[in-house]
Amino acid sequence: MNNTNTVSIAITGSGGSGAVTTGMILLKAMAQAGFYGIMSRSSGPQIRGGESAVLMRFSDHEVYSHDDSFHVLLCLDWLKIERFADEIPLHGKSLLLGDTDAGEIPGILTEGGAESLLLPFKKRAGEIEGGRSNMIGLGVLAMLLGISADLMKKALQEIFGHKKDRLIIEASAACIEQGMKLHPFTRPPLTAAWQISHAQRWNISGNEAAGLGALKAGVRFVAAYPITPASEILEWLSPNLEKVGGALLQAEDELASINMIIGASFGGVPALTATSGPGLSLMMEGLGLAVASETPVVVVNVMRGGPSTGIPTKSEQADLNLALFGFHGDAPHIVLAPTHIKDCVFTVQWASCLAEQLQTVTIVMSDQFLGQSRAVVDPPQDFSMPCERMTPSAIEESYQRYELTENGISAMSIPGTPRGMYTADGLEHGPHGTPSSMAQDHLSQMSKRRDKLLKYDFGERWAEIEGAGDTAIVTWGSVSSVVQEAAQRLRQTGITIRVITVRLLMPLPLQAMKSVQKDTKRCIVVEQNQSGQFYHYLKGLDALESQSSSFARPGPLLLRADEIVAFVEQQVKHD
Amino acid sequence: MNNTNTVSIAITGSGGSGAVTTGMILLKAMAQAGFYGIMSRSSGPQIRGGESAVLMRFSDHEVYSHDDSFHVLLCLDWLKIERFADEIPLHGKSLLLGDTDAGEIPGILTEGGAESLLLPFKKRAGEIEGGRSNMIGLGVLAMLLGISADLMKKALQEIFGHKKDRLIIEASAACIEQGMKLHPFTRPPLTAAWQISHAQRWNISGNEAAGLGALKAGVRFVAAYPITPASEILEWLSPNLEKVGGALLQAEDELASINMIIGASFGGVPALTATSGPGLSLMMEGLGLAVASETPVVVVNVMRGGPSTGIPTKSEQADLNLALFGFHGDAPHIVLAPTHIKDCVFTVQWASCLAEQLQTVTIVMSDQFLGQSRAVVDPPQDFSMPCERMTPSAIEESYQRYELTENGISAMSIPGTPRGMYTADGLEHGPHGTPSSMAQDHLSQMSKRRDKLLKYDFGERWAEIEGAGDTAIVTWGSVSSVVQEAAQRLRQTGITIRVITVRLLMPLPLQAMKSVQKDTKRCIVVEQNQSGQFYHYLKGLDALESQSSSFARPGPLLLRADEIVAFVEQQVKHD
Amino acid sequence: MTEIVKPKDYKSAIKPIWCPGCGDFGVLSSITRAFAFLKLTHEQTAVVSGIGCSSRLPAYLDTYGFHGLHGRALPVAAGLKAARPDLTVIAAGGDGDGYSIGGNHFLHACRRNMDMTYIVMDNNVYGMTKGQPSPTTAPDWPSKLAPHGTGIRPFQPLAIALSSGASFVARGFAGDPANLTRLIVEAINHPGFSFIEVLSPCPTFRPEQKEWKHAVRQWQEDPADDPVAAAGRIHADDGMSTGIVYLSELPAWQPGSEQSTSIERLEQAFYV
Amino acid sequence: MTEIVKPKDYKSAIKPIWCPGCGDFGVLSSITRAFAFLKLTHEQTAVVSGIGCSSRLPAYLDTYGFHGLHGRALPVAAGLKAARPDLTVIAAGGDGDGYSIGGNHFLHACRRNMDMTYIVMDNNVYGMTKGQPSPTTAPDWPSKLAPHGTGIRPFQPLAIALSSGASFVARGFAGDPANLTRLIVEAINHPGFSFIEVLSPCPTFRPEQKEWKHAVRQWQEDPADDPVAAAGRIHADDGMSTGIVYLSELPAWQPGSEQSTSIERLEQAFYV
Ligand SMILES: Cc1ncc(C[n+]2csc(CCOP(=O)(O)OP(=O)(O)O)c2C)c(N)n1
Ligand SMILES: Cc1ncc(C[n+]2csc(CCOP(=O)(O)OP(=O)(O)O)c2C)c(N)n1
Ligand code: SF4
Ligand code: SF4
Ligand SMILES: [Mg+2]
Ligand SMILES: [Mg+2]
Repeated sequence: MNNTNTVSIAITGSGGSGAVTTGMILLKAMAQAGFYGIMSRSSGPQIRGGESAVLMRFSDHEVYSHDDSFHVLLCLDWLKIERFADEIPLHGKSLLLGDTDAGEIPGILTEGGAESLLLPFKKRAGEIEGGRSNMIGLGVLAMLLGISADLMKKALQEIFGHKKDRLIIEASAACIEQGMKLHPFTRPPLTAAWQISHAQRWNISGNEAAGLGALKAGVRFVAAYPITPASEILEWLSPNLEKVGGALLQAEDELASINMIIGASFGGVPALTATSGPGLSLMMEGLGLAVASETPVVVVNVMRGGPSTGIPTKSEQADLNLALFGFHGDAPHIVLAPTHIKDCVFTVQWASCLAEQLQTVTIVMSDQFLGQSRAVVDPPQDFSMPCERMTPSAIEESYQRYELTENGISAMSIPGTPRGMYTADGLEHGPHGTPSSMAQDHLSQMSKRRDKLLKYDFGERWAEIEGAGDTAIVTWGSVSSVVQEAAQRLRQTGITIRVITVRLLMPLPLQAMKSVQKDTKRCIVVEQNQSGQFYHYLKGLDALESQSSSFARPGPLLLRADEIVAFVEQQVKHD
Repeated sequence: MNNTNTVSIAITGSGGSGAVTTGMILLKAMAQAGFYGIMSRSSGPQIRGGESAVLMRFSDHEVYSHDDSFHVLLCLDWLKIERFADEIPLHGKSLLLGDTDAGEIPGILTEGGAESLLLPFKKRAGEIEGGRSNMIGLGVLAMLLGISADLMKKALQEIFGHKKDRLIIEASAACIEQGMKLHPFTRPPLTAAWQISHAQRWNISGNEAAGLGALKAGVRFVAAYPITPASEILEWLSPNLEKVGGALLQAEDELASINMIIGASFGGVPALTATSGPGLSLMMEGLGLAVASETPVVVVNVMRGGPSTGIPTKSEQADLNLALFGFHGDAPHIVLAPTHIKDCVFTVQWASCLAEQLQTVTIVMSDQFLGQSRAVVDPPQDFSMPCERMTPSAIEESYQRYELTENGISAMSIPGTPRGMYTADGLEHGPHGTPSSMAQDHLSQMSKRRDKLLKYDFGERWAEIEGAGDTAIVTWGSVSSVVQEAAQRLRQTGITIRVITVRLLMPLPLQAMKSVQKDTKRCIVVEQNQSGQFYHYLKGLDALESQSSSFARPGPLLLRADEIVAFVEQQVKHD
Repeated sequence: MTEIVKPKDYKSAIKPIWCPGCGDFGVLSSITRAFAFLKLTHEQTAVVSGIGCSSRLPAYLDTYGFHGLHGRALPVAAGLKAARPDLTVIAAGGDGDGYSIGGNHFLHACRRNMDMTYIVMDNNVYGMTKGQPSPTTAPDWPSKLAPHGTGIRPFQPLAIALSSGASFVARGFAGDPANLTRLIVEAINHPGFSFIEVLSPCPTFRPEQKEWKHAVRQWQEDPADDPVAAAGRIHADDGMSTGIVYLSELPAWQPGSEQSTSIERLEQAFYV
Repeated sequence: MTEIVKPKDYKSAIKPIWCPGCGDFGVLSSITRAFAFLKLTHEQTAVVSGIGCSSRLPAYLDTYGFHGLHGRALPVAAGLKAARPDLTVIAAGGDGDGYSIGGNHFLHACRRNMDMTYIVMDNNVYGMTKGQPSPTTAPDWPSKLAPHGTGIRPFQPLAIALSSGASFVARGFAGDPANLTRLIVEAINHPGFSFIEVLSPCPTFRPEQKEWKHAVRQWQEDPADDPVAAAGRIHADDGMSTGIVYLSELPAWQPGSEQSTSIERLEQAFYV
């Protein structure tokens, strides 16, 4: 993660002010200008018509995290702006853009010394038929960023293309032009020194990426129950599954959805569901059944603020304990976490392939930030990986579904296979699947289910290792991009850092984990939750070699690089 | 735990042979003779009519665990005896009693060199009208144990008392007398050297004890869904709650039962549910709501073999991970484990009082062995403890249900209280209960919910500490009695041992835990599950001071003292 | 004492998050009117809900409230009523909450017939999660999750309440607060489980529901007390008739008992 | 090819754990007879169940089987059928499994009308957990958990199936395998969701059910195709009439589609 050449821009406005549309057009235009970027959204509790904010960061390379503060904040009005003040920190060099006619600038915005500039958005918009303030503001941003009016218009057209009303597009284009004229600066655009990419790029959210990863792995059945912030996975999958011959079924609840995918997978079709914390809680009994009956299934859990109903629209990494440990009985299974938005493609694909190969449960830990943010990125690499479920070749007299084998994996007969009939069971069973409460069967089947995971070679992609140094930062999931950014800054101050981003959280490859920490003296585990769930998990496994500490704090605010930098500096000083 | 002066007796028989009744009469007679004992049951998969076994241990002091092997095994027939061979180990000095007419003794029983003695049970029984083999066998056992015919008859009458048919009682008494005559030994009875207690004693199962503990704490509402092996808690509570003005409601499922007790507790009535693994899994979402809304509730989880439906009739301690970590989001709560059958009274009482005082969730980790075994014991001590929920005194203008207070506990207004109206919420909220997604509210309410537990003084009963020495054995729940027995044997071999039986598993009093390990060099964590759940939890908390190791193995067989002795000896040798 | 009780006395200070024009505003005001009409004591009233736009309701009332889990309003309400029979207990929520994830509790609450009222604000959609089909959604309504519609016949709330044993079954319309208020009053007065399905438009995701106001009408007949007659009436209806369709005088069920002994007495049973 | 297919061909080698005299034996043998009559291909047939005595059934059949979780037979069956429309899918279980914990799935399975058969072995009790009341237990039946009876009216399986939209609703009796076999054959042949409530006595916990054999009779009328008529018939009945009470020709619902494009083509949409 290279944190030079980036610019952070936020846009806020009350209900109906069009902040989100403004951001979408800008993202598109920046992408077409040859840049990269991410865009996240934040809004108040209202379903529609409430205030909202768009947080964007642009660069000339892929960027997956937000900066500590914003260079530019465009406020379409000042209403409820306090709500976003925490999320959009400004500094002494920030530029605050507001409307001349919107009243006094709230003190909270200028406390940090941001330069403010009031421009007549509303007035200019009023001069154009169908004109709107946000488009005037967009014009100003276009100038600040150095985007041509043509590119802006093209983006506008693509975003509004589905709207029948040509007038809107024309009026908006006129507003943007007016806005560009309003721009008072003579300094060069913020992107002046950036390199322009001519490669074709994607604009994708983590939730869409997760859906794509599922299709790539061969998932052809999805049952799910809507829940924020996972629903977009389902909404992307529903029409697309259909086009590749699969199906999505909206279940009556999460108890149904998890059991439906178990049924489909038993039928031989790779199957997945997506949910968030409350839904995952409801699925745990079903997931235990999948583990015990050795039926492959995948759950993509898009975390939100917890506990309980919590904060559905904000990000947090606090469902890890549940995913790792939320089973009654010992239930060996797999937990993965994507490392950034685009990585959702790979990680979900891998999740499904692992589930199929190991005939078990894989839980993928995405979160609201990864899932609902969009990124403009280079197209993801196409990974091919072993993905086939082991099925019996020629079945002899007595087929043993749960046969004890060397690697713990036994051939799974798919309905339709002659002589392969068996009954899958969540009761403890013998090798044929017949229920058994005998010690020998329990011990051998328990060991089988554990050992098939322990004996499997998960390969190199269990973690991403970056850099070398005295200090190891161990992290996972969504926050890893900002950790990398912090590491880069720390390196500039002379602190040597290795960043270990763990993708395969369970079963943790303990040997490998130890060996990547070999030359480090100190280990800091960074995550976004209250209790340091990953930290304590790693401690419990004896996976942290050196002196270790935990940097954990809950949402709803995203972790910022400067918090991590400060913590690490303090730890290093303490030595 | 004193392991001298104990005798272990098992009785097995196929469906209808009356093994269980035989055991019940014997337990009663031994109790009335002034002894103590426990009795556990084991049976095949059939609901009725299948083979079953009764495992008993008698002593002249309280005894809560089974021995490594049995002194006497009375087989009413040999049918399906293989099923129980693992559970009823015999040794060279064991006595195997069988029926002369039952055919050949299965080799599996005599492998260990047990002395076998075939007697004409069936034949003698046939000579008495309405006579039955098991009662002949019981007579033999009475002689072996030195119980008088009168005491046997008294026990018989009390057990059969509800049966209308006087004939059965008379025939049985005649059989017992015949059996006593059959007994061929001249050696003194096994209890010859035992001290007789004249104190009044109780005959209670762990499940009954749990129910009693609930009533003592003031629990007056129970909603539950039947499940093995927790149902007896409900079956004991249903009629008894009624007598103290409470109620039990059989819910449609566990999702309903947990939410029902939340509703009742919101209404101001201390409430509890009981379940086992699959049910606990289904309750986790509801428990998260109770944590977030700060509504006191108690769940008694009677563990069985897992994962999934697992082995419903056998004991295992493998739901610990779920109880500790099975929440989405960070959800501070309390987890307790009773240390033996009688302790279920105290621990469940404490659980409910803690839930009330701290306005949170308490999960009590019992198991099939604790719950379904019966013990003859001295009556439990009567503990009084603070049990009151904090309610507002005089409510001023603006009542804040979730007020931020010094100790994290805020007064909970009970419906009916004027001016105390508020809406409890599982969404994150501000001090009034109004939903909020703001960072400040999330952070302060999260801290409140954590700190109220951390700041509370749980007192001395967080653990039972026994002995002192170089080696600490840390254990919890059901297996702690057998650990104590192992420790006693180890001490006899010169290994000094401290046994730390943790009752308050979460939040673990870390300081206290460290201080009780201060003078030990080595720490061994003993539990009955596959993955060493408690061990890893303690490691994760840095709660094990010295060099530590894990002795963990799954059910369905109970842990035996000799396994633990062997493990500890090996560890000690390794130093 | 002739204190004047006004609907607005039952409103809390919290401003609803609902979209402009949401039917739930009408339900809220009908509830406050009914409370005022019945002169309910604030602290003796509790409103319990699940999760959804509609389930936000309790916080907007100046009574006790519980905003619980998605689908679990009824069990919380049942536990509360079982423990506190002295309270007036009302459960409320949406069609997703009550008929999809909460369907089982709905069945069993009807059957149990505890003395409480259940108000479902049905907008044939999942509002809170932004527009997925609910059990009452027509099979041909296109949405992101079901681009060609679900193809599944809608859930029939009244018919199911009836066959599950509810003793008071009614339909109301959020846009007709006068009649809805009356229904709520009768439901609360009904000694047993009373169920009101309220057509409550979601202008945001189902703008076509703005037409409901032209389609609704009142059932002309008196409530049936014969379930088969009521079933016939429900079956013949297009889903737009409002009023009480079924009413039966069934004793309400309530667990609980008077204390008759002490714990010490119970302990006697354990002595050997 | 005139291979003779016998019921016992469909029995697996596993011996049932059921008590002597359990009604479930009769259901098992009726199922094997029906399979033989229909000449079902073993490997094209799957039987899915929950947890309970009755739910042990799949293992006793020589077909594919899934013995899942308490209450969740129907979703497993629905997922299987959705993914594998070529299979004959049957769900089976008990009254506790299907009407208590599984009630929500029952509602939605009826409504969804997928082409599968659901057989509930109703003994008005929780057999497996040793004798607690189930939703169909009479209100005055005393048990340990409810010493004076539950006091709650029994769940009406046929009425609820009907109001939930099942297209084939029947009642059978385990003690009358000939007729039960016929019902199962018709249910499997029915293109849509077919539901058979089977009175299946539990001699262990409900010995009085041995009398059922004297009480059951056949419905004399042909199956109704009008739900209101069927509701009337069910309501008028004492719960002991057997046969198909409702039958309607409704297209079965099945998700899924033909592949029309490649993943590479779908990816095009992500290009800026
Ligand atoms: C267990 C669980 N699953 C899913 C959700 C997400 N969720 C919140 S509200 C809702 C549906 C709301 O629909 P409805 O009950 O009809 O209420 P409306 O918003 O339409 O008033 C869903 C699916 C959740 N909160 N919890
Ligand atoms: C989640 C869950 N809750 C409870 C149980 C315990 N349980 C097993 S079978 C059963 C009831 C069985 O009754 P029914 O479905 O009528 O079947 P029957 O045994 O009478 O045939 C219950 C409550 C369980 N296995 N899982
Ligand atoms: S989304 Fe629909 S149901 Fe929700 S508040 Fe808006 S209008 Fe009402
Ligand atoms: S307990 Fe009842 S239902 Fe279960 S096997 Fe025995 S007779 Fe059948
Ligand atoms: Mg709705
Ligand atoms: Mg039953």
